[in-house]
Amino acid sequence: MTTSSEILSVVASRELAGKRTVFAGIGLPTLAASLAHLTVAPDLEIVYESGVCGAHPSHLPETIADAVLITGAEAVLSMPALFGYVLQGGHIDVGFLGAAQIDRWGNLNSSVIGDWHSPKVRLPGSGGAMEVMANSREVFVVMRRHDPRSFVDELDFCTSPGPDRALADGVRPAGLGVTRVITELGILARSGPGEELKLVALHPGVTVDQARECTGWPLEVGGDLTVIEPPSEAELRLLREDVDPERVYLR
Amino acid sequence: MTTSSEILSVVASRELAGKRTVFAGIGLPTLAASLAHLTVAPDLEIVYESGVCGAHPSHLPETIADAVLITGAEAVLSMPALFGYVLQGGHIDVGFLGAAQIDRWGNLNSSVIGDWHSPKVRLPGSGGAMEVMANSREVFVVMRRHDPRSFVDELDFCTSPGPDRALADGVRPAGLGVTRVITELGILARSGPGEELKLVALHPGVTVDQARECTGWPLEVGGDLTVIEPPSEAELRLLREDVDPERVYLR
Amino acid sequence: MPRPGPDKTMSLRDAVAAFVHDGDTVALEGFTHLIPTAAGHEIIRQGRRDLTVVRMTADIVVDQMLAGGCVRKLVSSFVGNSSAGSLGELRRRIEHADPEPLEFEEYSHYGLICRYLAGAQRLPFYPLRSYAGSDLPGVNPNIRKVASPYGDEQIYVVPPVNPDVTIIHAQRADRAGNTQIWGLTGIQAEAVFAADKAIVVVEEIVADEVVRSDPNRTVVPAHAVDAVVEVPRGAHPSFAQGYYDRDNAFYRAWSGISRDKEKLAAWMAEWVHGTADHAEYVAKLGEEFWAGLAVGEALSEPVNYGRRL
Amino acid sequence: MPRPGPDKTMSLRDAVAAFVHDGDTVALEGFTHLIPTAAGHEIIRQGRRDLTVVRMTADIVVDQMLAGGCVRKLVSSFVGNSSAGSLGELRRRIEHADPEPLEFEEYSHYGLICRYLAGAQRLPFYPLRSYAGSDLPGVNPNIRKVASPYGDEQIYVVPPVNPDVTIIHAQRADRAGNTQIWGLTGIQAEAVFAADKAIVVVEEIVADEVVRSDPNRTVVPAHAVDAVVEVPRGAHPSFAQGYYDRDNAFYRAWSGISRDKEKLAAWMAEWVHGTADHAEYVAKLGEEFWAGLAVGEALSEPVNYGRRL
Repeated sequence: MTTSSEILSVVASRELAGKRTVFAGIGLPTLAASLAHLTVAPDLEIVYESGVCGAHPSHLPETIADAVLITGAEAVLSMPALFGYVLQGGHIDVGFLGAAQIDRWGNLNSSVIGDWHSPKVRLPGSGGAMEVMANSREVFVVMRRHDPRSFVDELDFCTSPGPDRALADGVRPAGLGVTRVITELGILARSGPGEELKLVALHPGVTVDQARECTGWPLEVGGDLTVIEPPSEAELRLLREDVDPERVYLR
Repeated sequence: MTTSSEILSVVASRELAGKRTVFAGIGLPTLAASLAHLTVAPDLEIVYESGVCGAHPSHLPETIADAVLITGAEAVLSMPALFGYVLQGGHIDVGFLGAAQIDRWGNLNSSVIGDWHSPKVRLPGSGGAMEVMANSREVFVVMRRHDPRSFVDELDFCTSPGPDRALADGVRPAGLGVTRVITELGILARSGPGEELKLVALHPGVTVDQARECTGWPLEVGGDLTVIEPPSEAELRLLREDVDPERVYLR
Repeated sequence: MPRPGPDKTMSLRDAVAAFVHDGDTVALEGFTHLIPTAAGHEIIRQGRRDLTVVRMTADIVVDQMLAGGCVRKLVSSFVGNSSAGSLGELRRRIEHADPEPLEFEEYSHYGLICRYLAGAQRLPFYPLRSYAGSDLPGVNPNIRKVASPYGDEQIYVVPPVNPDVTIIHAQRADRAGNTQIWGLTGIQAEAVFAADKAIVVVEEIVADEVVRSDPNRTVVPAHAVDAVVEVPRGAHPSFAQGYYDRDNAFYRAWSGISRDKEKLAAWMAEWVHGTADHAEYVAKLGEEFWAGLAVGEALSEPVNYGRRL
Repeated sequence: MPRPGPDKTMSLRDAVAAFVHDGDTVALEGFTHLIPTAAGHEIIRQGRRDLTVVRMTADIVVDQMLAGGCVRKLVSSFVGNSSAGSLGELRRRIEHADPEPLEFEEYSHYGLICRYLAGAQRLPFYPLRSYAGSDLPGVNPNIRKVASPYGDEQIYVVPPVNPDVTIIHAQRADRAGNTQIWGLTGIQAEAVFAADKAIVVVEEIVADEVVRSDPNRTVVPAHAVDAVVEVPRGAHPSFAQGYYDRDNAFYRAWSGISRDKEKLAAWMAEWVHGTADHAEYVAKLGEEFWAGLAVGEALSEPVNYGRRL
């Protein structure tokens, strides 16, 4: 049986075809990037927020700063070099982000549920998410849960703004913002500023109505709505045998 | 016989009493600092523009970037760290500078003789001199020749401005600017912004009139004009035997 | 000519007593790697109050300092227990002002990095391409905008941070304070240069010759350091590349410990207040425990710095 | 999982042909150490014209490129032959417009460093505490002022520089472009990150394992590099720490060579146009000459990166 983690990883990996650099956190994004490296993006390099470039880990890393990412890596950069030169300098093709809330323009909230000054839930905050959003050529979001609490009409707080909000604030954005949102139901997509996220693909058996019910804004459907090809034998074998043989993240 | 280089080095070394960090180029400034380290400033560290801190050279270095300064050094810093964190960050007690021209406020010209747009002589320019002036707690200038072509009423071009010019430009300076000018005739000094360089000491046998004739502005004499104590046996022995035994710079 | 630098070695107790005062702004840096935990615990033991703590990733050591009653204000860009869960005390302070409110000044990672960069360079502000359209400037008036003088562009800026004292952990230093780090070097150098005083805690103090055999490895030069303190295993539960691995089990356990006020108080009583110093904390964990975090050897190939013939 | 990076190795001829075009802005960096001389000579051999050359310390290689007729404009913070004298061709161009004028955009060292910092970080400007009261802003309108939004302070700023191509010399790199430098590292990383394309010339291309045994030694990561070129002794007359020493005699001789137009033309004809490539230039100098610049061994002590057991 194919798990939800496997499906999300495989679908995300396909979207990385031909990309060169990806900024990814540990978990589904690194699984997707590692699989893409073996399939559709042979030159893909994962850059980690900790400063590691070209890692060759002996074991599957548990954090973006795991010691096994450093030993044998091609380069380890300081924070000013990583955030200033690599990320803000425009060297990242695709940044992966997660969030507690996303809106139709791909703006993200990872700061608070409720009011910032007296929050119901205090979340971790930006970390480098704001920088990944502002500086990557495009951003992919992987959200396990697709429900109206996460896909909201209005964010409680905008931590990481997409290019539309940046423009409204008088700043020309460097990248396209969120272009792909990969969920348990399907894929939402937009090509850049001025566009809403639309439903462009569904997993087999999922209906448009289901996706709309699970989305907190009136979700539009793209003209070329497709059904997602299930993970192939080859993709699953690589993922299970080469990428995460101990099923640390494929749980 | 004591040479002019020996006298200037010894006199400059005495001014470094109790200092901790000095930014110095190769030649008289490093001789002075090395001698001071053996006499009046045991904790003195020379920081080089190239990025070397705590050098322990096997041979007398020929440039501020000499390979012998690097091997065995305590730290080698990148340019942004050296200029940004160490120098602009305010870690230098005394900066040594030279110049083609100096005026009564300690402003320096190392750019051009004549008009910048069509100079009679094109000099090397600022290098890091402007930064040394703007950021060191104080600046010492060693000038072999004391004559009206170098000690001018008005600079042809102000490369490295002292704090008075900075203030007039609306910027609060970090340091005192030039506080000591050590020449073949004596020592000019000022304690900081708002003050002119005054004659405060003469080498034995030099007169006030001589110093005035060799200075391109009406040179004032400090109330406590002293005669400089000639280099002692001990100072000369250290300089000749320990600091520059091959007399590379003591020519 | 040999020039032995001044000896700045001290005990951690003396260094904290000398350089960390009630009401100070204290930066503790180390991004996942080399977190100065031992120093945080010593600050708690000495009962410092009303501190402003600056730390990019406010994680377990910050939660412990909050529980120790040391902290009035937090300046940070990430408040969480890595990817392993929540910080119980921090969430109680922010969500319920329990037992008292916590002032929180929030940035993104690069925003706080730029504050250190401005601080280290004595700049009045530092520009960065973040914050445009974010709600953060609305809750943090320190995040402002400047117009570029080279066109019609606008850009956000942050002000410098200049801590009263910065504390970092490193693999090794000489007695004068020349500090060498390998693996992740993070923002340690800038945090030290931005500070008025700096304490460097190290796994080992080494002979001058060791440092001088590889001057490019020196991340912080001696003239920026005020105290050098040897505290082996002082970064636990984080790791020191080449010395010991990360205690992932403790990270996972922290959510459960800190969620419950009594459990947390008991943990603090046993492991911080109940130990005289970090050596006792290390001994209490036991050699069998440390064997589980031991790492093998992966040596760097030497490079030739050359010698004039 | 092993991931061999793409092979970016090229000959210097091919790299210059591919990435340096007439009219380009070309940064050549290396502060006394690791000056990319061989690349400068190849640009002359290929007859590039109307270049804007950016280089902090415009020294012998720049004087040679001027003599080669390659340069329309110079952006620099120091124009001189180290402490060993003058640059004859540069002075003729600036003082007498002979044989033609040279556009000169002048900065201080930190001013040009900050232009690279802004370029590497895609910032519209970078602030620094220099220039207040200097006559330089009066002759360089690119140096401007900004008011701090945190008080009444004003500060000078410089704009970014984004070269079409940056060329650096380094001790070693792997085939993918992970570049390692020890000794003086200067502004090389920032100059590469600021550029659209980057050529790294190295003393030796090494096995991936050599680079990976010490990732902190990597100053420029592969993703910022477009061409890797192996040219042993390619920094002469400057030096490569641990490989060969500086040719101080040549520095001292340059004033005399460049002061005299005919001598200079003869030198260029013999040593640049008269050699097919840098290997021929090196061979022409002769093994006896190189023995005089040889250096002995001073190896760094290895550090342990650790291995999970």
